[in-house]
Amino acid sequence: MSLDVAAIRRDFPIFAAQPPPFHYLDSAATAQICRPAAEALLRFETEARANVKRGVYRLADAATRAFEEARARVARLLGGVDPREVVFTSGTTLGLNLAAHTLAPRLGPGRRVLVSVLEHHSNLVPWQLVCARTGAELVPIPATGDGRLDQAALEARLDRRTAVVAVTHASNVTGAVTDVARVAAATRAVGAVLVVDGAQRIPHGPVDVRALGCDLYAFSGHKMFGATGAGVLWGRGELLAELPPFLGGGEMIARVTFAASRFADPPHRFEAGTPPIGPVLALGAAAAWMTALDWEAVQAHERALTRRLLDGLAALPEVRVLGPADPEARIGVVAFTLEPHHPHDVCQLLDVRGVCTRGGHHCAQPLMAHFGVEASVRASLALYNDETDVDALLEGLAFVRSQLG
Amino acid sequence: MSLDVAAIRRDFPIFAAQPPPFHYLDSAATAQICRPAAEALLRFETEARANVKRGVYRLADAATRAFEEARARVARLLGGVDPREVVFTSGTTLGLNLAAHTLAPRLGPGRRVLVSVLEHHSNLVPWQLVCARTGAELVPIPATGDGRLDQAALEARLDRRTAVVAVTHASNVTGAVTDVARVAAATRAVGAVLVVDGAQRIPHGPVDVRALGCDLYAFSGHKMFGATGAGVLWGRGELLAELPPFLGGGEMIARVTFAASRFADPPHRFEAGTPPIGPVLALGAAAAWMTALDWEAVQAHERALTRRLLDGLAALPEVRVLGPADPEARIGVVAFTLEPHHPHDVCQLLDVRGVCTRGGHHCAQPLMAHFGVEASVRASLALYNDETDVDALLEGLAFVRSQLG
Amino acid sequence: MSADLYHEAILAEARRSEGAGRLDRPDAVVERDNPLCGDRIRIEARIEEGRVRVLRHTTRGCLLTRAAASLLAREAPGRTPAELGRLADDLARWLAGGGAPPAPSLALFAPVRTVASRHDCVLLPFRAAAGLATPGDDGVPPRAR
Amino acid sequence: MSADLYHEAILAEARRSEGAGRLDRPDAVVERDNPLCGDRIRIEARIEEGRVRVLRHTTRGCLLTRAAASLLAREAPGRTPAELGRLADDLARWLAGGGAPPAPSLALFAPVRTVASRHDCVLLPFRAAAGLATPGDDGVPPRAR
Ligand SMILES: Cc1ncc(COP(=O)(O)O)c(C=O)c1O
Ligand SMILES: Cc1ncc(COP(=O)(O)O)c(C=O)c1O
Repeated sequence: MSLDVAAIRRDFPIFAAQPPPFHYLDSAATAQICRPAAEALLRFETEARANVKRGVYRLADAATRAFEEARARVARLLGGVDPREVVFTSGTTLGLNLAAHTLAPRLGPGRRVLVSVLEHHSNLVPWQLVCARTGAELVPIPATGDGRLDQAALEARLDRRTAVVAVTHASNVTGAVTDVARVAAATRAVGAVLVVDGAQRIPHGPVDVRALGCDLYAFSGHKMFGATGAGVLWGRGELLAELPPFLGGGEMIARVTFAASRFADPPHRFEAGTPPIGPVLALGAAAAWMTALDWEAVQAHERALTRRLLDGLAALPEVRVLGPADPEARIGVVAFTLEPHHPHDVCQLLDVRGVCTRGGHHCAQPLMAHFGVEASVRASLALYNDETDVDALLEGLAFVRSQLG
Repeated sequence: MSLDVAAIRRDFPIFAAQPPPFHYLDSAATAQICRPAAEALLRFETEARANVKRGVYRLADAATRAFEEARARVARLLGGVDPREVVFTSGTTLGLNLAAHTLAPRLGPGRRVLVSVLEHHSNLVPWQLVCARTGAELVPIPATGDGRLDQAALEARLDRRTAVVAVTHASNVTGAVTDVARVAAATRAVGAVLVVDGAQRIPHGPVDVRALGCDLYAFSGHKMFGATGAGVLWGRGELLAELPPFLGGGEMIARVTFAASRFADPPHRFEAGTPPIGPVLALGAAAAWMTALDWEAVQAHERALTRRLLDGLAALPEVRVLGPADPEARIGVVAFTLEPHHPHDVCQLLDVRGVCTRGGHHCAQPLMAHFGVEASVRASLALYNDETDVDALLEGLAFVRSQLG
Repeated sequence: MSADLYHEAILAEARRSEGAGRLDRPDAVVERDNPLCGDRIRIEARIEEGRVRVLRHTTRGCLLTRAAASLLAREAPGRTPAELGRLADDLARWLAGGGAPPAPSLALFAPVRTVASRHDCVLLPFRAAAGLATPGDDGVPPRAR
Repeated sequence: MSADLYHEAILAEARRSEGAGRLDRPDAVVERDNPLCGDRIRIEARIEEGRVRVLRHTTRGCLLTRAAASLLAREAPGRTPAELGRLADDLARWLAGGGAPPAPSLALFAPVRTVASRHDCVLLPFRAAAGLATPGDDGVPPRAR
């Protein structure tokens, strides 16, 4: 069954709001919000707002119930896990920092953290900071020439000194999808904890985190058709139960005195302060919306678009694609350079044609260094894109060359 | 000039949405959102969404400009400070944790952190955690019998060992407003850093942070008529420049390699990852809306309501108010007990009358212990409340007694 | 509506406060808080052949918690702590909307089902009793203290 | 619209790349990044009596940064690093919407004013030049590294 893209697009208010031409190819930076998420957000903020977890009056009680229902919806998107394993955060970055800080007690001199060179800065800098603080060693896992995780190199580096392995499920530059199950098996064999950055993978379909075998899995609502301001850190219950708190504040305690505080059970232990309630409800609505889709059709559609894009770029001799050539091994996040032009100049001129792309290092400077470039242009596809978007980009590149010579 | 409360109420969509009777007296937990904030949020999320700080296409450029305009608006609300001193966070709790973590290098054995017993857990637990980690000593600053900061006791405890003083600008239980300028002078005299929790004070009018003389000032958007999910940590520029980063990730770096990372200047150094863009724009819109109000009239209105509430409660022999009796010394956050009833039972029955109040320890267990109670009922006023709200509460208490005997 | 919560049977059960007090040399003791409000229950039990024989409680709490503690004191004798744990789980499930009340006496909490934020008030005594299996346990993992 | 950014004068200035290269024994050197894209400029200067005499730059950047570096090389001689800092501030202010271009040659950046995200591209060379006062400074406070 093929995907009814027009129907999907009707679920996204932006396409009615933005005058054509509007070719949004920057979903890896932030995806657009789907209508159910926008409605949940607006309804809560303007018509039904109350703080959660504390109030007993009807409005507060309803807010708490809606908040916990959002947790249950996310749990379903993640393969039907226990909702108590779903920790709400303000985004992937906070989730990964939470992971690094709460795993810090397991680090120290002689211990190692393995981080792939594919990582977004959000899954590298927190480990750098925590290694600097604890004296643990930060070990890079190299990438292959076409920008995938080098599995063999990872396995060669894994030994009993390894406390943590941190990898991305899908690269925000090369689009490469990591075989997390294989990484998980190797990680488990040495008794280390596997932290996965799911920010780019989750917008492309539900993820069964238990089947993957990882320990912690982070992602952002705004990249999966929810609102800005909320994200998720999923954690294996057995691990979460052992982790100390990260942020201190309201809602994460069992009892506080000046002498000592006792902390609540997960997930509340990790949810200090008033959560981003509206954005969490939007995330829950987006998760439910996603869960109801026919993902075989969506993925076939995205794969076809990715192939069209890769084929079109391959026909341009000035273009160098950073990432795997095979659309089966990747998501539709496609970074490339257009010699001899600077990515910012390319993006700026693409915008003249209504084509929204991103230029820069994409918060992945080590990976840029791996490819020997400082920056690149990135076009990233989501389920609401269609052929006209891809073709507008390809025609746009011809326009750029006509302008810049 | 007296305040046109009906006009204010029209600026809050909730009052049209909720069927009467609806007496919202829980603004200290979360205030309602004003229309400009809701509109800024919705417009961004549904019609103009793009990530900030990175994109060059028009939509992204407009998002970045709106984001920085929100920063400028907050800077104006804070007495016209330099916008680069405004750090966006996900809320007060994150802001105070940021303060604790980035000041941690100044702590250690022999160093002291003075924290008042009035503090919300958000301004206590982070200091507990960081003291436990660094070996610094956590020293309580006691409260007076009527729940104000004991200034003399604070001054007696201040000496050269003191690295940090953390106090609330207004208590979320007693409503007492702290004389921060006096605390600041004493703190400065010993070379310590003054961290102020402004969460409860800021909804009651603009704050000139430079005039207060504090070093760091935290608050939440959702308590000042913005959306859930965003907050502010203001910091003196000279101090921010010296502080190390807290969260690692995108947007807070100057350059990243595996060997080492260099960090961006403030405020970006402290804003890792995609910020809660929609909630930040709502916060900015709320700040602008607040800045335009006649605060003399608003404060006179709030004071009159507070007096009416305190007088009404004083007439009930079963009621014990926790906090100063003088409406000039406090904001309209009024916690009380109704003997012999449990606060949750009281709140639940008040809800039957459409009166929304909060029962519990209000995330201030040390202060509850100071008063010798476990929990209390709290009614908290904002500028959109009027006499009918106060009277409904007072009548509601009679109803509670009729039900529970 | 939420006035229904305070119907006569609940008020009466809270007032009755069956099992209030302490034991002389209890076989097991457990204390547990409701983090929402600082409410606290202390449960002491005499246990024979793995089964609760007598249960006493000291309860600081709202009417719902006090009624629940009173009912717990009546329901506990003859059950093992593990069975009380299952009773707590069944009670939680029923309050959240599923199935039938796990014991006839607990049916009086039916109006609480619509008020999610009060479920913990009802559950506190039962969850605490489940902890009798591991004396001293207050439900917080040691490393997280 | 944003095609205006790439009008002939900017393209020509970027191509001209006045002052590209290095100096033999510079009196001051500064390097600075654009964190957005990893662009980098290295500036070397001969300074006499506090004033820049010759300025050379090695610029890896977009057309706007390269045009700005070229203009900097033309504007710098005769100014002190502090004056260049003020020039950078004035340029930033003008780009953000206030006043007149701080030097006639810089007027060619007028179309950039509507594209806030590119202001840093134009400012990078000027901000870097301001750092000539404190050789080695790359604008990041030492404690924060
Ligand atoms: C005085 C005070 N400080 C801090 C907080 C925490 O704010 P938030 O929950 O928005 O992080 C609150 C609100 O709950 C408060 O009242
Ligand atoms: C792979 C990856 N990880 C982490 C992040 C950070 O997500 P956020 O900025 O929402 O915290 C991003 C997005 O920028 C990403 O692409």
